Amino acid sequence: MARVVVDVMPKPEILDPQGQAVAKALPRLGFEGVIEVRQGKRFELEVDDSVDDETLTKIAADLLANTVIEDFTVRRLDA
Amino acid sequence: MARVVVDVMPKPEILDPQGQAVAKALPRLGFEGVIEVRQGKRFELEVDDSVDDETLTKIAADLLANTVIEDFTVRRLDA
Amino acid sequence: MTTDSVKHAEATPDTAQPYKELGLKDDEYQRIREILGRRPTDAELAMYSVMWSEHCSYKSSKVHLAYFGKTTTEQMRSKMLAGIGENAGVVDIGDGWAVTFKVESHNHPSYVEPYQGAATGVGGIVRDIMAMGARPLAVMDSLRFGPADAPDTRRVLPGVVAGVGGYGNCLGLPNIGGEVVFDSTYLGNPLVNALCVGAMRVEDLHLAHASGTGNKIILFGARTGLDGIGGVSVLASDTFSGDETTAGRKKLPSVQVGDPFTEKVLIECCLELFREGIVVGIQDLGGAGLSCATSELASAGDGGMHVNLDRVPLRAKGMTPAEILSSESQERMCAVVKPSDVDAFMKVCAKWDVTATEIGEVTDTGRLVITWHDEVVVDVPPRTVAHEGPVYNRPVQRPVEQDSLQQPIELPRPSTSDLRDLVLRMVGSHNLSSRGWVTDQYDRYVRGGTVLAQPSDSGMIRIDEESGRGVSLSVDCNGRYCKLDPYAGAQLALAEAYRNVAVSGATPVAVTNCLNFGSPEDPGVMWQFEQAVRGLADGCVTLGIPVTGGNVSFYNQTGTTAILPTPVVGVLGVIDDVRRRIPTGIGAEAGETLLLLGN
Amino acid sequence: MKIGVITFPGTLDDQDAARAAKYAGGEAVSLWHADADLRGVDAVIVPGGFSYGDYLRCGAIARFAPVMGPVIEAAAKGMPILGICNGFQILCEAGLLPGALVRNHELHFVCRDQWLKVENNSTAWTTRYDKGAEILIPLKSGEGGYVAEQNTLAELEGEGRVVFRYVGDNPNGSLNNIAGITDARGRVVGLMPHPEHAIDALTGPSDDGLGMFFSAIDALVKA
Ligand SMILES: Nc1ncnc2c1ncn2[C@@H]1O[C@H](COP(=O)(O)OP(=O)(O)O)[C@@H](O)[C@H]1O
Repeated sequence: MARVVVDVMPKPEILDPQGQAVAKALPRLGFEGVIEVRQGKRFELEVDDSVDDETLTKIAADLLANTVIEDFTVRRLDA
Repeated sequence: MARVVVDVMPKPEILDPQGQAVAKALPRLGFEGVIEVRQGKRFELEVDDSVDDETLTKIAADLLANTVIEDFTVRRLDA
Repeated sequence: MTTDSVKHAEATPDTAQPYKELGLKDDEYQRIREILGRRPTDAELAMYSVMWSEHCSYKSSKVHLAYFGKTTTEQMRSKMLAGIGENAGVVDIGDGWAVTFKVESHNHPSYVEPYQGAATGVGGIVRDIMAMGARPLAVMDSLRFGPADAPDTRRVLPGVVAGVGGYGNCLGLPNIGGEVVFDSTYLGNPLVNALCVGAMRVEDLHLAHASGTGNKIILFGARTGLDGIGGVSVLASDTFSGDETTAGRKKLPSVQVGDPFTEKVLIECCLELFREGIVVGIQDLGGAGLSCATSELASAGDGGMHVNLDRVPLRAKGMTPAEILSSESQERMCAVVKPSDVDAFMKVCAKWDVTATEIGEVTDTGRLVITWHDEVVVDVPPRTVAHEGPVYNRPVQRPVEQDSLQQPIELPRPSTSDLRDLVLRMVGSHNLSSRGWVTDQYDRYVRGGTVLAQPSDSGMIRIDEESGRGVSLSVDCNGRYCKLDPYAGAQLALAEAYRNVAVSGATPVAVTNCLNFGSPEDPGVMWQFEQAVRGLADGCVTLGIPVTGGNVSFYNQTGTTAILPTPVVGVLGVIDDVRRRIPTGIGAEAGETLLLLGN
Repeated sequence: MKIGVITFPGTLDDQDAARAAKYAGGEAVSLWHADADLRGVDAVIVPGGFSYGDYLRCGAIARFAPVMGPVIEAAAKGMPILGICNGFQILCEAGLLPGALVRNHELHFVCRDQWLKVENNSTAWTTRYDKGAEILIPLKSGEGGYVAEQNTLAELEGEGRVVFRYVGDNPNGSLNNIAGITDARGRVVGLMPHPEHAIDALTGPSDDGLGMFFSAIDALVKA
C-alpha cells in the first residue's frame, strides 16, 4: 500500500481566476506582502502496491488534470 | 521573496464528494487498485520576506481553509 | 531586442514574413503591402491576419449575406433600431423599450476544451449585448453533439453543459431554452451556439464608434494575457528567437479561461456608466481582441485613433505588441469617453473594483496609430483592417448526390405492432428524450422575470415589471432537413421558431441566426450556404419580420466530411402582458377539447 | 418595516429578495458590501449568487466584507437575519450558523422545483407556516450539501434547529436531508432553496416562499 499525492496547477500562462480572487482579497483583510497566488488541486490517493508509476501518471493525465490548461506532478509519500 | 505552499484537505470524517467521484470513476476507466481518493486544494503563494510564518498560518486558517471541515498545512518551498 | 516598428519595416522591406502561418494568402499579403506602401510590421501583420480571417471578416459569406439586406423591406425594417453591421440587432418593442438579441457560435474552442470553450462562448455573446447599451437578461444555448453513447461525446457534452451553466449561472442570467441534438456528423465537431437577449430604454442605445477628436479610449475589465494568441506566437518566436521569455510560445494552447465573476462585475459597472451618460462609444473585446476593438471603433468613427500599447495592463511578462494586439483574454471592454468625463468614468470603475486604463485617444488623422516603447508599430487606415477586408465569390456547386438524397422512397404502410415498436424506439431515442439532465444544470429563475423556460416551446421573460410587457424567444434547426434541401430546411427552422414563439402568446417581430456549415472552399458546402441564406431571407419576407443580425461559422467538419448544414434560427416575439402567456401542455383540466390546426 | 438586502460583488438574487420583501409589505433597503452600516434596517437578507465568484469556497471572501461586522453585531442583538443559498454559505463562514456547505454529491449544479418540509415554525422567518407543512420552492446550487460534525448535527436535531428538510430524493447529499437551519434563538435562518423565487406562480413554481417574508414582518411588528 502506498500514499500518493497528485498536485494539479493551472498552467502559468493560463488565467487563474481563483488565485486572483484570493490575491485580491488578502490586502482587504489586512494581509500585505502576498505578491501572487495560484490555486490548484491536491489529490491524495491510497493505492495497492500493484499500481506502478506509469499507471499513476496515466491516472493523473487522463482524469485528475485537464492537460489542456493544467500541469501536474505525481509523487509517492512513502516508498 | 519566498514561495509558499498551502495544502488544504477535507477532514477525514467529512464527506468528500469530489474524491469519491474520482474513486468511483477509476475502475470504470480500467484503473484498478486505487483504494481511496481525497480531493483538496493546493495554493502556491509568492510572498515578500516581510511575511512571517505566523501570518501565513493566519492566512491559511482565516481564508484559505474552512477549519470546520478542512485541515491545512503551510510550508515554504525554499528557505 | 529590436521592435519591428514602422521605421524598421521601411528599412527592411525584404524581411520574409510568416504570413502563411498566420492564415493569409499570397494575394492578401500583397494587398496589405499595397495598402501600406511597405511591408507590414509584425504588429500590423498580426492585426490584418486576425481581422481578415474568415471568422472576423466574413470574407466568404459577405456576398451571400447581402441578400438579407436586399430583401428587407421598409415595412419589415420599421421596428428595427439597429441591424446587420452592429454588435447585435435591436428592435423597438413598444412602451419605450428596446430589445437586443444575438446568437454566436463557439464550436471549435468547445471541442478543444469543452468547459472553457462553452463558458467563454456565453461570455462573448453577453458582452456583445452589453456593448449595445443593454442589460443582458437571459441566455439560451443550441447544442449539437455526436451520438450520445460515443466516448468523445461523453467527454464533450458534460463539459459543454457545465460550462454553459457555470458561466451563465454565475453571471445571474436565467437560461430560458435551447436545443440538444445528436448526430454522427457532429462527433468531431460539436456545435455550441449561445444566444443572449437584453433590454434597454430606447434612448440608451449605444453604438460602437469612436468619434470626437480628443476623446479618450479606455480599456477596462480583465488584464491582457497570453490567451488565445495561438497563431500569432509564430511572430514572437521569429522576432526573438532564442529569447528565454518567449521560448516555447509556439506551443501555447489557444484556449481561454473564463472568469464569470469579473464579467458580472463588468456588466454592473457598464450599466452604471451608461446610467451616468458618460460613454460616447463602446465595444466588447472578443475574437481578435484589441486589434478588433481599436480598428472597429476607429473605422466606425469619424477620425483616427492613437493607442499607446505600453499602457495596456498585462498579465504575462515579455509580451510583444503583436501578442498584446491579438490576445483574446476575456472579460474586457473598450470605451470612448470625453476628457471631461474620464474622472467620473474611473470613479465608477473603482467602485466596482474594475481595472480601467486610458490607452489612447481619438485623433483627426484618419489613421489608426499604435505606439510601443515610443516607436510606432502600427500606422494603418482603420477601414482597411475592419471593414474593407477581402471578399470572396467562392465557387458554388450543387452536390451531385443531392438528387439521390431527394429520391422518393416507397415506405410500406406499418402494421399496428410496428407502430408500437416505433413509438417505443422514438420515446427511447436520444434526440427525443428528456433534456432534464442538461437543463437541471441551468438556473432558470434568477432575476425573477422568467415566465416560461424549459420545457416550454419558447422561453419568455418579463421586461417591464409594471406593465408586464415581455419577450419570447425560440432557437431551432433541423440539420437533416437542411441536408435534404437547405432552402426549405432553413425555412422550416424559421417556421418552427416562429411557431414556438407564436404559440406562447407572443407576436414574432425579429430574427437572428447562426449559420454553421462546413468548409467554404467546398463548392457543395457553399451551395448549401447560399440556399439556406436565400431560404431564410425569403421566408422572412413571407412572414414580414427582418433578420437583425447573426453569425457565420464555417469549417465545421472532420477531415473532408462536413457537418449537416445547420442554420440555427432564433425568433424574438413581443407580448404586451406576460400574464396572458399560453403555457405548453395539455390536460390542465378534465374535459378540455383537443383541436388539430393545419393539415 | 425596513428589510435590508446586501449586495456583494457577484450577488445575483438581491433584486429578487427585495421584490419578495416588498410583496410581503416590507420596505426593501439595499445595503452595499463595502459600507459598514445597516442604514437603520429592522431585518437583513443575505441573498444568493456567487459572491466574489465563489472561487475559493462559497462565501469565504464575502464574510470579511465591511458590512458583515454590523450584521454579526445585529444578530447578537436578535435581529432577524435570513441567508439564502450563497447567503446561507456566508452566514456559515461567518460563524452565525454552524456547519458548512460542500459540493453537491453528484458534482453538478442542480436547478429544480423542490418540496421542503417545514420542521420548525417558531423562528422569526417561519411562523406563517404550519409545522410539518410541505412547500414547493426552487433549489439552484452547486454546493448545497450541508455538513457538520456529528455533535453539531446532534445538537441541531436535539434542539429542533433544523428548519427545513428536503422531501423525496436528497438533491445534494445534505446530511439528514437538511435544507435549512437556525441559530439557537430562532432569529438567524439559513437555507439553500430560494423562497424569493416562489412569490408568484407567474415566475415561480408556487407562491409558497412568501410566507417567510410575511413571518419576518410579523416578528418585527410584534417586537
Ligand atoms: N448569418 C448572418 N445573418 C445576418 N447577419 C449576420 C450574419 N452573420 C453575421 N452577421 C452580421 O455581421 C456583422 C458582423 O458580425 P459579428 O458577429 O459582429 O462579428 P464578430 O464575430 O466580430 O463579432 C454583425 O452585425 C452580424 O449581425
